Amino acid sequence: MDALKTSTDVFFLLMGAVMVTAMHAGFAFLEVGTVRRKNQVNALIKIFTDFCISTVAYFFIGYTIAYGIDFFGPAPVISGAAEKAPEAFGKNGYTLMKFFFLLTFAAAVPAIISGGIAERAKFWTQALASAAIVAVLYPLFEAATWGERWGVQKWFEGTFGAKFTDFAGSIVVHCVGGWMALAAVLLLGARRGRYRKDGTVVGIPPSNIPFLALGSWALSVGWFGFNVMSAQKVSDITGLVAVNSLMAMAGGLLAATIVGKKDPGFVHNGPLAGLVAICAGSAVMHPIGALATGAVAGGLFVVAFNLCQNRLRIDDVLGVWPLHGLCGLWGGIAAGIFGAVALGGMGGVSFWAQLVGSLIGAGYAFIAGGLVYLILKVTLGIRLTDEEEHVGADIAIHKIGAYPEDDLVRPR
Amino acid sequence: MDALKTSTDVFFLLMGAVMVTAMHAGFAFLEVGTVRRKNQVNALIKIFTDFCISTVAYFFIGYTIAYGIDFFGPAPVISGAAEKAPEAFGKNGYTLMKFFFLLTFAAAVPAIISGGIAERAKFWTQALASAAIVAVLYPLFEAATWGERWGVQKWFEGTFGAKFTDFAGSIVVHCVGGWMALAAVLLLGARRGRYRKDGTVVGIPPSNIPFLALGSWALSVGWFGFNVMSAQKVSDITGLVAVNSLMAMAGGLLAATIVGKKDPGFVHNGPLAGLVAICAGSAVMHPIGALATGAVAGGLFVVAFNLCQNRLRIDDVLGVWPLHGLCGLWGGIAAGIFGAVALGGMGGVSFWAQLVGSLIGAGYAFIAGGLVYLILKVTLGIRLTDEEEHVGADIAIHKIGAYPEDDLVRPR
Amino acid sequence: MDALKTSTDVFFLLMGAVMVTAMHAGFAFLEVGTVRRKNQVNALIKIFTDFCISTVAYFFIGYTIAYGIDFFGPAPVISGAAEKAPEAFGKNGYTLMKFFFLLTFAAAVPAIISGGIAERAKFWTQALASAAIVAVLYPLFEAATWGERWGVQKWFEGTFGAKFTDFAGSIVVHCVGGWMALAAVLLLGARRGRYRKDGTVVGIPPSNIPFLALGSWALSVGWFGFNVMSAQKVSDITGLVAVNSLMAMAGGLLAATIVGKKDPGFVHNGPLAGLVAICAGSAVMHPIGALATGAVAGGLFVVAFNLCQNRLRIDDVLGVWPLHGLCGLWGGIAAGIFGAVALGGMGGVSFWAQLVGSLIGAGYAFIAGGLVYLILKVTLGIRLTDEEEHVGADIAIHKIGAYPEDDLVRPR
Amino acid sequence: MKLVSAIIKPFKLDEVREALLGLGVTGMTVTEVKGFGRQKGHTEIYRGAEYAISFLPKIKIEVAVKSEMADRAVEAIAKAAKTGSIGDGKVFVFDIDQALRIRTGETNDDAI
Amino acid sequence: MKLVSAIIKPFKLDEVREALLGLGVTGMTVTEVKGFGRQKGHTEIYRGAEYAISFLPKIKIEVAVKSEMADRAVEAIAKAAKTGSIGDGKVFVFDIDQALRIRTGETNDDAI
Amino acid sequence: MKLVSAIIKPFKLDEVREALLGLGVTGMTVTEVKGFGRQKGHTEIYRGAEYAISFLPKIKIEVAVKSEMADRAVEAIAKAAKTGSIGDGKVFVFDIDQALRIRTGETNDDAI
Ligand SMILES: Nc1ncnc2c1ncn2[C@@H]1O[C@H](COP(=O)(O)OP(=O)(O)O)[C@@H](O)[C@H]1O
Ligand SMILES: Nc1ncnc2c1ncn2[C@@H]1O[C@H](COP(=O)(O)OP(=O)(O)O)[C@@H](O)[C@H]1O
Ligand SMILES: Nc1ncnc2c1ncn2[C@@H]1O[C@H](COP(=O)(O)OP(=O)(O)O)[C@@H](O)[C@H]1O
Repeated sequence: MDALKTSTDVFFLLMGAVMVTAMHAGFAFLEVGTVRRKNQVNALIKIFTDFCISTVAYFFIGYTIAYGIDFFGPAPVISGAAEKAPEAFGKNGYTLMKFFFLLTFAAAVPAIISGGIAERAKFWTQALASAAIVAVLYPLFEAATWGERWGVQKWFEGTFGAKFTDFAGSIVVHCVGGWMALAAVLLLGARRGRYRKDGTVVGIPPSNIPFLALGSWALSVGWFGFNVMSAQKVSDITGLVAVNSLMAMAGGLLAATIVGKKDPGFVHNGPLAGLVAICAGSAVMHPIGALATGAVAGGLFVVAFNLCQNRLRIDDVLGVWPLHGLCGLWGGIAAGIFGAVALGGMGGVSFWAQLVGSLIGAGYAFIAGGLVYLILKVTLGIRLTDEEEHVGADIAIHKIGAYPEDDLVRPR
Repeated sequence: MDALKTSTDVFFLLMGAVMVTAMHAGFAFLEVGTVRRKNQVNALIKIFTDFCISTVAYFFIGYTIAYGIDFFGPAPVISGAAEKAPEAFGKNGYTLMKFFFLLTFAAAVPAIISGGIAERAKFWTQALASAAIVAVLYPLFEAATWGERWGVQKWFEGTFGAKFTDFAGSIVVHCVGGWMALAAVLLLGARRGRYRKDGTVVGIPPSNIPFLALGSWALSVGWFGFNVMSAQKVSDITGLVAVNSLMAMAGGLLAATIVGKKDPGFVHNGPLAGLVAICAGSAVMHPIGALATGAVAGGLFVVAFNLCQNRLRIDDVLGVWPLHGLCGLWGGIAAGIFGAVALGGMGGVSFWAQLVGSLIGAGYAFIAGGLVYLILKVTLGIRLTDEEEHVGADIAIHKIGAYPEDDLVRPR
Repeated sequence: MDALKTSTDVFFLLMGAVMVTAMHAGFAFLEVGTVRRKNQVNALIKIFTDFCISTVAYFFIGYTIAYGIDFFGPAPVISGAAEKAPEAFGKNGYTLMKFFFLLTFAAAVPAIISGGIAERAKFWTQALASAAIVAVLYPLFEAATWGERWGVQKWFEGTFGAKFTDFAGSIVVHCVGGWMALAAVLLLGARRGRYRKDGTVVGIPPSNIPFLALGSWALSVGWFGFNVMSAQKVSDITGLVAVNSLMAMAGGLLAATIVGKKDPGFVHNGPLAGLVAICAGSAVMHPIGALATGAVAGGLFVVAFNLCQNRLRIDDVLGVWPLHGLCGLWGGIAAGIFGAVALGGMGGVSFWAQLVGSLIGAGYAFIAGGLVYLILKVTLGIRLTDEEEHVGADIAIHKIGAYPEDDLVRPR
Repeated sequence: MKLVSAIIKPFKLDEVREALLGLGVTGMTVTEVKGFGRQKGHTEIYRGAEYAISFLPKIKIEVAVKSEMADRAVEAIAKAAKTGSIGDGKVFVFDIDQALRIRTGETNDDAI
Repeated sequence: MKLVSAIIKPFKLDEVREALLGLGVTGMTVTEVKGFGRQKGHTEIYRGAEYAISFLPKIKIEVAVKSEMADRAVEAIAKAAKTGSIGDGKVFVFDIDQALRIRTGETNDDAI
Repeated sequence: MKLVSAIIKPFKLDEVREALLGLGVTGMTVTEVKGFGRQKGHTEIYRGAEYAISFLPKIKIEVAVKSEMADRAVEAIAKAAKTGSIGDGKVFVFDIDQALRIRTGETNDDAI
């Protein structure tokens, strides 16, 4: 019975890990579709490479920071197969599986940043930044919240009467990723020709809406693994998380479609906005609260993206700061609103804990991300040369474009 | 033990829901690849938006009609977490999860219709039709069959000695979707320039076979969730359903490849034809019966599509009436044939019950669908203007094409 | 309890089968992206058709050869639903489900070969070869290894002190597929214009890197089903297999990226190289051993591909011999190295058993594949005519190109 | 010999081709071009940024004819390509100095 | 009438168009072409095989003008298209024999 | 100066380019075009509907040369482009009125 439970837990987490890994393909295609043709190859390679670098960084350093356990013992021990394997590793390699599951979250942070800095960032410095973030900066925040290390959650409980709740990472993953991306984007500067001398924006058209849509679908579908499997044990699974995710996704899409006037860029980011926002509170809200949370996020994304692009003149290519940074922030706070029993929620959350925790997350990420990219900027440089940016990251970095046969026959 | 069972059930249904949600991406890409370039964006947005509208419609109205239960109580109650939550909600949010699973079926109906009416239907009226169908018309039929409401199944049992069997929806979902689509297509009329004055057909070429194939793969793979998870409880799972689906898929593809002379449009619809047809009887047939059922469906699709396009002059863009309407009808009947013990099946099905139930499904859908689209036609209008149709739904409705960078450099 | 166990096993294998089926979409898109535009449709149809032909061949013949059991009894018996169904079929259709799972492996062999012989092989002869391989030649080797038939594994145990270990098929599937492909490619000859008279290679550019990347992602994600579900029972699941697969994937990508100088073709085959190599030893290595195994495979692929293309002048279009044949071989051997307790592994493997078993696999496949394609070559012919190859397999075989709308407007 | 070069609306291509074939012309060469003129382009919008599509898709048909046939060719094209609305396009006629059919080596009037 | 035909660098298109509009020209036709000349192409590499991209993307602008305007048009184009580096392109001028506006039937100078 | 304009089969492009370079030509401009002529297109079929592909892909090469070189250029192209089967294409020669190299301002014979 216990054996079946554990092995079902491993199976459960595996499916979660697989689904979130598939989301990374979604990140890749969302970016491929949004950037210009001359930067598509680089978008693809960047996402996949950063995922693999994150794997190594989180295995050797990050996970140990977050949860105080390492995998340097022999295989029979770390997989729990040996008779006297410490309990912390679980049976059936449960803890290894958990590492994999949580890695897919950690690796989302560079994937988020990638979308903001697209079309002009250097390849290897970005890889280095990814390594630093996933090895150290992300796990520090993860340790304090999900890892319950260093008494931070105790402090929340003592001060606000409830821990800071972030069930599936509106703050830990998305808000952190989004605000790190903001710092990186500001340090990098806008793409060449993005703004006229008078400050007005020049539209840089996306290359491929179907690829963008493919990315959006892969992210949306995989997200159910992101959220539901955050229970981490099958005994803690609940259909509530699944339906709340669904409702927030629907709310996000519908609001973005209406506010964004059926623009395909807004429509396909709408469900993502809703899903970013529901992560934190998906286990505590009522589905109608989730619908509202998602709808607010969908509308917020459209408004904030326009503001960011046209007023603030921040050249965040995919709009990852509005999407992950702001909708994530909203999600952290929304858990404190719609989680309340009065609004049909499960209770056990504190509005103030949520507000404070969320703001700390955003602030920490902005500073930590700023530091990493600042150091890299003044040392190795984070930006392609003008010439490289002009010919495109594909030819400049990878020596080949996205459609080589076409390029040979009809170079553009 | 019971706890593990319930939580595994939720996990099981979750995976089903996720797979069927992924099928909707398949519907989108099947349509993107089949329509002309100028209608690709609209295809993508229509499918995703209608899925989200269906979510809301089925949550607030449809599910309640079909199963007599609503989700307006507080979260702890509807998720079964509260001590005295009514049993009907199950533990671990089982009923919520079931709602999600069944929503993905309900939302398939507008997705099916979408493929028939492509390239000329208005956006918001179609959204309205989706809402009406998923909120009311589809659930009415679902209630009578799967919901076992109003004594309909009792009548079947009394009259034919067996209930009307539709394990995974050959009739409830596909046949209903296909015949509603037929009504919509007839009311809408053919695309501009589709038929010459002498009635001969003008080929309107598909834009992108790889996208079409991607859609076909997403649908085929996800279909195993559609069929196997229709058991709804893991204890009722059977490898028989999985293998029958596989065999029907293979039969469908092989027959369509041969009858359709390796035409990529036929080849990639072949597995779908087989899978549509096997839904109803997948739990009662022998795998060889499933192979035969699929093969007949694959051949039927090719023949019926040609007939429909060239003789009947029905401009059903993706061929959803032959695919879902006719192959679904065949599937409902085939369950009564190959389900028989004499043919190696599990028995417990009645040929007459299947025939009558299937025909009722087709008839009901044609009338119900006809009503919805007729009312919309005479009130709001269901068709784009000629000018809009000429420039394409993308620019007309979404103000942007599918490849904006390309359009800027080389408008077509 | 037992009932829950069995049904969870069926669920577990179902998810594996679904994931590996999705890998076949990956094979298709990897090939679509690599070949020229004029051969894309054929790539898609070939993979899907061969999968379906494999289904039929393995159901009626192959599985029976490998495991000595057939499915010709009535449905209640073969699904284990009948009271007195033989135990061999299991409850809940477990054995049927296992058939499906293992079919997806068997069908990978033609899919692997397909990538090598692309752009010039005849359609129906290749379909015939697929049938012969999946019905007979692959199952023979499978029977001797996984099926433990005919005392082969006993001989290994007696001779080397350990069975030949191939947990998820580095040898049984990949090495066998890769070496069969080599034989086929040699018998087929290079594509027209691939080599100049002086023997230097002429670059034939890939058509579409995003599709290639999509294929690579689908394969990588699905591979976790390939490896983890090879446990076949949920009680034998272990997170170790999942994490080893992950680490090998990361190692493979990173090595290929560095050795291959960020070339997108190498980068996207890198994770596949790592995953091919880890199949055999994923249940016995330490994650760091897996990282090393993957990294060696990633580097090996790049070096061997260049050698094969530029020196050996073997026109293996996708590089399936280096990828599956050589990295698979390395994986079989690596299990004997990194599986050792001394290197942190689980033990229970013999280096010599692995070396001998792996070489036998490669040799058997090369001879068996050679025979099939030789017979087909002298009888029906395996190669398109020059004219057909020139216009492309799409028009020649399928009478339509991959982008018909485009072709009509702007034929190339 | 003359080269008659016409810029027309793309959807008129088939009609113009038929008209030319009707005159006994046996060959022509077609190019996709973009036109700028009195007919105005349109604006596309993506995520709050505007793109002006100022060039419109047009088709250029070039047909080499014997000098005496030039006028009839111009007329036939103009008739077939006309819709009467802005953007119908232009026809230009140029002198051809020499012509050669590659396959046979025939020259000038025999070449076309 | 003259046809001024210029091969230019693609990113100069907007400037050249503005320059022509400045002269009072009301229409032009643009074609994507590939150029081969002193400016060299580049090499792409894929999986160890090299691809020489010897033809570079260029834009051909064709504008029909009254004869007296040809020189000014050539000058305006040359000024706007010039970067001073290799590959800036060429301007050729041809005689037009006849011209016709399809929509109105106007001919020659009135047609352009 | 003369403009030699040739319509050829696409796969002959490299050979024609080599032939022209062999004559000392240093530049040329290439356009993808579609040709209609004696060589017939083919029919594609999709789901029971037929599509006649009547226009075939061709390549247009334009090269400006000094007048005295025109004949040799025509000859070189014709030789390199010939396969002897239908559809090999045509070569036309036009008079160039003026030429200008944008980069340097050189004109006429110096410009090409
Ligand atoms: N002066 C010109 N030189 C070359 N092409 C021209 C010129 N004027 C117009 N065109 C071409 O003719 C097309 C139609 O011209 P436009 O002014 O829009 O309408 P219309 O021909 O009805 O007056 C343009 O899109 C352009 O391709
Ligand atoms: N003789 C020629 N005939 C036709 N086009 C030419 C000729 N020479 C050059 N071109 C065109 O002009 C473009 C620029 O020429 P190039 O020699 O590279 O630089 P530049 O114009 O600065 O001398 C070429 O890419 C080609 O399109
Ligand atoms: N009268 C013409 N004017 C312009 N282009 C022509 C003409 N005749 C033929 N062409 C071009 O030459 C190509 C080859 O002509 P075709 O009649 O097929 O063969 P051939 O050149 O061998 O006689 C055509 O595809 C077309 O592009």
